[in-house]
This record gives sequence, structure tokens and C-alpha cells, in this order.
Amino acid sequence: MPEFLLAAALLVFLTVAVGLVRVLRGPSEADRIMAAQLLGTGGIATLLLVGQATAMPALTDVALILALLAAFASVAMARTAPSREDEQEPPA
Amino acid sequence: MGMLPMLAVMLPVLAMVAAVPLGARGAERLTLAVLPIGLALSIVIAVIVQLTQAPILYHLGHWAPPLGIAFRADGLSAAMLVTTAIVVAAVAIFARADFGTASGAPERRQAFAFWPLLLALWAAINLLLVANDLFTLYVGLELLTFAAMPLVCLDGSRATLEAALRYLMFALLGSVLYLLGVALIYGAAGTLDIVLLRERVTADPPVILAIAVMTAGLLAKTALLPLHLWLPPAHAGAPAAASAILSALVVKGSFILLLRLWFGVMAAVPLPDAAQILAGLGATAILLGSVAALRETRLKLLVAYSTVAQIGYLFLMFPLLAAVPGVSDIAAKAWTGGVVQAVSHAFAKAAMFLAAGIMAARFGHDRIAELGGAGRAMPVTLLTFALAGLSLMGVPPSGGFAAKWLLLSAAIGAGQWWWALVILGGGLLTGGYVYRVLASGLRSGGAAVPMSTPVTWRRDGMALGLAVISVALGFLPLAAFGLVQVGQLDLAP
Amino acid sequence: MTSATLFGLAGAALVGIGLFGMLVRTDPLLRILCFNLLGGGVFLVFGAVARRGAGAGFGGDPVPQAIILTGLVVAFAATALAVALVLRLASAEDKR
Amino acid sequence: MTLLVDAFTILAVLAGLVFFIAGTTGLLRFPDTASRLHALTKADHLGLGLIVLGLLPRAAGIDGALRLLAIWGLVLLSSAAVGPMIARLARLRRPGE
Amino acid sequence: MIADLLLVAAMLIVALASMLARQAFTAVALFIAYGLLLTLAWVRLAAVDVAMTEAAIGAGLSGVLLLGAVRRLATQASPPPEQPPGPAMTLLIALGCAALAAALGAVVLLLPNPAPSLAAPVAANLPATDLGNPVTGVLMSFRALDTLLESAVVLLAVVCVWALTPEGGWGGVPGAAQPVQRDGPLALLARALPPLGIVIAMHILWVGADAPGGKFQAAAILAAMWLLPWMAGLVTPPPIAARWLRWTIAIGPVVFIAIGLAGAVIEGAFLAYPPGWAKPLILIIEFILTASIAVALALLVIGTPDTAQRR
Repeated sequence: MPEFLLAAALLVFLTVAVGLVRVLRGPSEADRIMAAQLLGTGGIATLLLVGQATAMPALTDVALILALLAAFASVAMARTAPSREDEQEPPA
Repeated sequence: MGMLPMLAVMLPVLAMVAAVPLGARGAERLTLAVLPIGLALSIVIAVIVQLTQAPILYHLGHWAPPLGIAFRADGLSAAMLVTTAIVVAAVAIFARADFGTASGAPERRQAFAFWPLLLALWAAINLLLVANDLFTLYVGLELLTFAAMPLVCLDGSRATLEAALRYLMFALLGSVLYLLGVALIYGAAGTLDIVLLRERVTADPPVILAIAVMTAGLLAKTALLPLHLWLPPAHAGAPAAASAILSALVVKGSFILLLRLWFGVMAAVPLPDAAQILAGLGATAILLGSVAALRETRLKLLVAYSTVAQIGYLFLMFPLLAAVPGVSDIAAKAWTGGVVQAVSHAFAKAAMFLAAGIMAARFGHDRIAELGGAGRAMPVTLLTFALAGLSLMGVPPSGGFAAKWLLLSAAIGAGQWWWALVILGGGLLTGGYVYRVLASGLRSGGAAVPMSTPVTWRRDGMALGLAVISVALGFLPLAAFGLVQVGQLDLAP
Repeated sequence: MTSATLFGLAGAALVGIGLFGMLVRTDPLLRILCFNLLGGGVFLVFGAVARRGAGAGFGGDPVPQAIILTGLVVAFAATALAVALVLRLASAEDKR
Repeated sequence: MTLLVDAFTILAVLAGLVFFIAGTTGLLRFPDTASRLHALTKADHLGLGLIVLGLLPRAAGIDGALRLLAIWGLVLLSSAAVGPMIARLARLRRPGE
Repeated sequence: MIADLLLVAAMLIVALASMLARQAFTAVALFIAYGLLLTLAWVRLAAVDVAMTEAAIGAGLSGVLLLGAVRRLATQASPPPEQPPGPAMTLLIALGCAALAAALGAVVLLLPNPAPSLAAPVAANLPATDLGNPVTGVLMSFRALDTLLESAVVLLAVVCVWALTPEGGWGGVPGAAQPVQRDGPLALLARALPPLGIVIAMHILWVGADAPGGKFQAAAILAAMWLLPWMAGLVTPPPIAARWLRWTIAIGPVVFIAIGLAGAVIEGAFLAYPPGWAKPLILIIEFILTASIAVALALLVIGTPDTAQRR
């Protein structure tokens, strides 16, 4: 079973790593954000699979932190992306 | 007794931390209260080291190295601890006029920042002097950088902000390179304790590369030519009190660490060729820095370029120590000469920057050509500048003379007479730029100079006191200099 | 080659990449970013050293691991400081 | 019993993998941002969800299972929040492209 | 091994692309991806505590800090670009950096075998601290001085950031004004995430004594949970003149030093814990330090007070 989980982890990681192409190439900022987000989700899945396969429960906590902070970084990216001037709401 | 070095570090750390919530006025009073205690601690440490002729060792948390961290106050630490405490105290009293907060007055930005930064700087330097662990020293380096950077741009003008950014980039690059070396050394030797490393390191590629990148990083922080570009704008743009600390002490912090690396960690592995290169850079710094100072039209920049040159002297000790391992007398002279140079330059340069600050404040500018009338209006300030200048030139009997004479005789003793020529040439050039300032100041002036106030008297007193110390060091009996030899790993018989 | 060595080599390459970026990029913000790339490389070299020191039931030598942890926080503080300075400098621009 | 659990894990993780692959393929191949966004949310919601599901019976106690579910919840939440932001960003970008 | 090779290749490509990126936003997006990959690398290097810190600080807070800077700089006139080095100089620098990287790589291969290590002494002395996590043991006992000094460094960094306040802004609210978003996706996340995040932070702090985790990771999470509603404009940071705010960031180091000095008096060595008291004292320090560091980290991201924003 650990072998299967490790292989699955490798595959997930391989898949999302290929998705990195979108971070590199864009073309739009939205694409880069999406690819980074996919990398985050894939990283979380990889950590969970490896953690189960190697009996390291602490990796679940790493995944937990990653999930929290990836959400945080994603919204920061989404609102920072350079865009037209009408995007920002006026400060109250 | 073993606790003293720990207290010398933790006292300013605690004061710095507590100063933040206390606010500007509370921080100022806390600093002034802590200063005498810190000074007393340093003096007691120096006396103990001198009397016992042995370094003070202290294991934090009872954990001995390599697992734990040790403090080790040797003669070099003791001499520099006292120097630091005196300079910090003088600067603090000097700075009250600029950064003081009257009772009931609203808190000002500069006042809030200055006191914790001063305390942090003091803590960082003391840490760099007594810590015996390469990573703890890294934290000390970062503490020093963080404390020094805002001092550079305390006045908030665009030029000083640019100088601060440039300084920060150099400093960050320097510390990350140092950290890289720490990683390699740990990988090679399994400890970061300097005393243990001395026994464990060999001239293996990992160690050599580590020392190379650490040296490069520390040179950037010490501003040895050609990595000096950040220094003149940074030191000249800061407020006088901050300039004094930056030039007198901050660049010494990384220099002392360099000494610990070369003659602590690597004591058993001499690197004569690399030492020649370092001294070559030092010699170039002495000559080019002095020439730049000679041609400078602004007083504070002149003093800053003088720092570039005087730092060069410090590096002349490297080949003299590395060349003749057998002849300990020459090595001892070189070591003492280098350390006395560091100490006397600290006093002289702090005095000089404070004097320059007083002049700049009263004239409203620091153009050297327009300092006429200074001799009549502020004789004490000009006298301070002159005394500090004498020490920098190496005119007997001054601290600078003692340092340069020791280095000179070590150079001749080691058969490396060319460094002696550099020392003499540098002295002449120094005389040139000091003379320029004095000559301009002694001319009868055109513009009216504002009257002096009690504040000026106190400030003049502090600057003059530092200048007098830098000269008086030359009157010390040579035996007193034996202090800096204590615990020096490769010089101990 | 062990994976510790592999990551050590990666760290070495990252040091080169980060240092190059710090020296040739002119945008101060990107310089700070490259400082972080460089820092990542240094920490990775340290991490390789820690991994090589595995023993006594630990997957890596805990001492360098703790040092890296401390170093990460210090590097973050340095980054924040540099960013604040860059922003302050940019706003000083308008006033002139 | 263990066999059953193993089979369940394998099936769920494999299914999760398929969605991850679909997500990446979509991200790389779909022509416009909106459809790429759909591909991404598939990987986020279903790919991770299925892997979490597959690992749930193996989790160490209630505590471990709760943490797994929390991770999935977090990713769903962030995906739900970031998705509209990205969509709006894409809409705003289009006129200028 | 294949996984490691893949990971290393991805890391190097992302780093290279980030370093070469034309747009600041692209560079930072790639940098965040770099942080994610580094997190996985730390797991592969069996440094789970470091992986957590990297995830929280490297990818999370650093990324958000840089993004904030990109955002603020976008609204300002870009400064006149410094002259980039010429092609010959660039080539020279590239060769130098490549040589350094090559030398470093060679040295990594030449490190002694078996590697020197302090794993055994840590294992032998860990029982004296009553802790189960060796990294926490090093951070809070064997090398507690570094941790103490580091907490002082973080505090000092806040002072430095505040010291950059422009004229007229002193004592005001730190950071740039954030556009208020009472509803919408960001507000949703800003309301839903913090309660969950705080629970997770407490969990990470609590397990840190015996399993990977601890104060820095917990503090970084807490900082993020404060920054999220700040970014949505839902909370305003307290003005930097606020006494309680200053006490909050200072209390951690103060308590740490006080306990250290108590050790010097009672046990005869600074930062020595009396037998049997190690774990409770360490937990007290960690708990208070987490609060201080969390606020300090958040303040570092929020930044310098603005003149435009005195409330």
C-alpha cells in the first residue's frame, strides 16, 4: 500500500508541476494565479499521500498550514494582479 | 564572575526591548540609566581579564559546546567592550539635544527610534565581542545591520534613504554569504564553537570555501575597498551622533568577527597568500581613501572617507600575523597594533564626527572652504578635531601613534617593509586632509556664527573627551596593551 | 547520490541564481526577491548538511534544522525591512 | 476488512488523480481563462476531495480525520473565494488584451 | 529519487524564471511557487519543522509582503531605473556566479563522510528538557539564546519599519489604506478563515513540544489571520502610538529574558531551567512569544504608517 500511495503522490506532483508552465507563460495574471493555486492544492495532496505512506502524521499539519497560507497568498495575488483602473472599489 | 559577559550583552538587549513600549521619553531615561551600569560591567570585565590573564568563559543554560552556546570574553573583547561602552555613553549624552523629549512633549519619530536603535547597536556589538558561536554571531550581525540601517536615514531625506537602501543591500548580501559559510563549516566540522573549531578544522575545500565567502561577506560589511561604496554617503548623511557610532563602532563589529574567523577558527591553518591580498586591499584603501578625503569639499564626507582609509590600516595586521608563525614577538606586535588601531580610531573618529556635527549645526552647512571663523567662534570644537586628527595621523604621543608604530615595527620585523611605506604615506596624506580643515577653520570668517549655548558646551565636552582619550591611549604604558593579548588563541605561548 | 546531496547541489545552483539576480537586476523590489532566492539556496545547503547528519533516531541533525528555522524568520524580518525602505523611497519621489 | 479499505483507498485516490490530470490538462489546453478556471476548480474540489476521502479510513483517529476534512474544507473555501476574484480579473482584462 | 530530481528541476526553473521575470507581479507569483516547492523539499530532507515554517513564512507571509509592495508601487510613479550593467559586465557577473555555484556544488560533494552530527548529543540530552521534539529542544533549551535574540531582532525590525514613517505620519495607523470590501469573496474568506486559522495555530503551537510545530509556525498563521481581514478593509490596525500594541510586541522577549535571568539566579546559568520545570517554563515562554511574534510579523507585513491615513 505505501508503494501505491507514493506512486500516486509522485503522479500528482508530476501533474501539477507540468501545470507550472502556466505560471511561467501566463499569458494573463489570472492564469498565473490559477497555476500557483493548482500547485498549492497538488502540494497538499502530495503531502497527504506521502504522510500516509511513510507514517508521518506531522505532514498532515504541514498540509494544513499550506492550505491556510495558500488561501491567503492566493487572495493576495488575485487582488494585487495589475488590472484596469476601474477595478478598485473606492475606500469608504 | 562568569556571568559578566552575559550581563554585558543581556543588559542592552533587555533595555532595547523595554524601550519600545516605554516610548521616546522613557526610552531616553532608561538608556541613560543603563549606560553607567554597562560601562561599569565592561570595566570590571577588563580588570578581571587583565588580572587573571585568562578569558572569561560562560556556558549558557549550562549546556557546553558543541551542543550549547558559549560566551568567551578575552582581551580583545574586554578592550572593545570598554571602548564601545565609552563611545556609546558619550554619544548618548551628545544626542540628548537632538533626540531628547521634554516632559509632556509629544513623541517624535526620531526620538522614538534613536534610543532603541542605540541600545540595539550596543547589544549587537557586545554580542559580536563575546559570543563564541558562529551562528549566534550571525544573529549579532543581523541585529547590528537592523540597528544601523535606520540610523543612516533618520532624517528621512531622499538622499539618506537612498544611502540606507544601498547600505542595506550590501549588508544583507554580506550576512547571507556569511551564513553560507556557517553552513559549510558545520557540514565539515559538526560544531560552530570557535574554540572547538580551531582544533577540528583543516585546510579542506569546504572550510576554505566557507572562509572565502564569509570573508567576502564581512568585507562588504566592513567596507574594505572595493566594497566601500556604500559607506561615505551612509555615514555622512546620518545625524552626527549616528555617524559617530556608525564610523567608530559598527564597521568594527564585522571586522572583529573577521579576526575571530582568521585567527580563531583558522588559527591552525595559516593562509599567507590570502592575507597578503587583504592587506593589499587595505593598503589601497589607505591611499585612495586618504586621497578622496583630501579632495573632498564637504566636511562630513571628508570624515567618512577618512574612515575608509583608516579601516585599511586594520587589514595590515593580517599578513604580519600569518607570515611568521614561529616568531611570536612580531605576531604579538601586529595583533596589538591592529587592535589598538581599532580602539584609537573608534575614539578619534567618534570625536571627529561629533565635532563635524557641531560645526555643521552652527554654520548651517559643512562646506570646508567656508568654515572661516570657526577658530574664534568654536575653539574647543576645532581643538577636538585637531586632537582626533593627530591620533588618526599617528603623531606621537597618541593612540594612533602607538598603533601605527606597532604595526610598522611588526612589518619591518617580518621583512615586509612595503607595508611600513604605506603606513608612513597614509600618515602624511591624513595630515594633509586634517590640515585642510584646520587651516580653513582658523581663517578669519566672514559670516557671523551663532552664539554658543549650554547645549553646545555639553556637546563639545563629549567630543573633546573622546578626542582626549584617543590621544591619551598613547601615554598608556605598553604593559597595559598586554590586555589585548589575553586569550588570543595563536599567540598564547 | 543521496537526496541530501541532490538538494545540496540544488542549493548551490540557487545561490548562483539569486546572487546573479541581486547583482544585475535594477528594480530594488526584484533585488529583494533575488535576495530571498539566494537565501533559499543557502538554507537548502544547510538543510543538506542537516540531512546528512541523520542519526540517533532523527531523520536529520536537529541543530542545523533549528538554526535554519531561526534563519528563516530573520530573513523574513530583513525582507520586510528592505521592502519598507523601498516603499518609503518611492513615496519620497512624489514630494520632490 | 483491510482488503476492502485498501480497495477503497486505491479507487478513491486513482479517481482523485484523474481529476488532477484533468485539471492540469484543462489549465494547459483550454483556450480561455474562464474555462481554465473550471478545470482548476475540478482539481481543487474533486481531485483533492477524493484523495482525502481515500485517506480518511486510514487516518489516525478522529483527530486525524478531522484534520483531513479541515484541509479539504480550507481548500474549498479558498477556491470559492479566489474563483470569483480570478473571474472578475479575467473579465476586466479582456477588453485590453 | 525521481521525485527529488523532478522537485529540484521544478525549483530551479521557477527560481530562474522568477529572477528573469520582466514584470514584478510575475516574479512574485513565481516566488510563491518557489516557496511551495521548497516546502516539499524540506519534507524530503526530513525537516518537517522547517517545512512548516517555509510554508507559513517563505511562501505565505513573504509572498504577501512582496505582493503588497507590488500593489503599492503600481500606484506610484516608477522611480528612474538605475543603469543596468552592460552586456560584458553581465557576462562577467554570470561567470562569477556560475563559478561560485560550481565551487559550492563541488564542496557539497566533498563534505566529510560520515557527516559530523549533533543528533546523538541532542538525543541524549533531550530527556532533561521533557520535550519530545528535538528541534524545539534545540530552540528552547540548548540554543535558547539564539531564539531569544531572534525575538529581539523581530521586535527591532518593527522599530526600523516604523522609523521610516514620513513626516506627519508619526503615531498613526500603519500601512496603506485598504479598499473596504464588506461583501464579496475576499470578505467571505476574511470572516470564515480566521476562526479556523486560530484553532489550527493553537494546535500547531501545542503539538510543537513533542511533534513538529511550534511558536514561529503558529505565530505566522496568526499573523496571516489578522492580515486577511485587514486586506479586506474589515479591521484597521491600531495606531503605532498605542501603548498596548507596543507592549504586545515587547512582552514576549521581556518574559523570555526575565525567565532566563531567573535561571541565572536560581540555577546559576542564564536560560537554565530548574529540573522538572523545563517543560512548563518553555510552554509559558512559547505561548507569550507566539502572541508577540504574531503581532510583530503582521506589523512587518502591514508596513510603515502613511501620512495620508491619520485616523
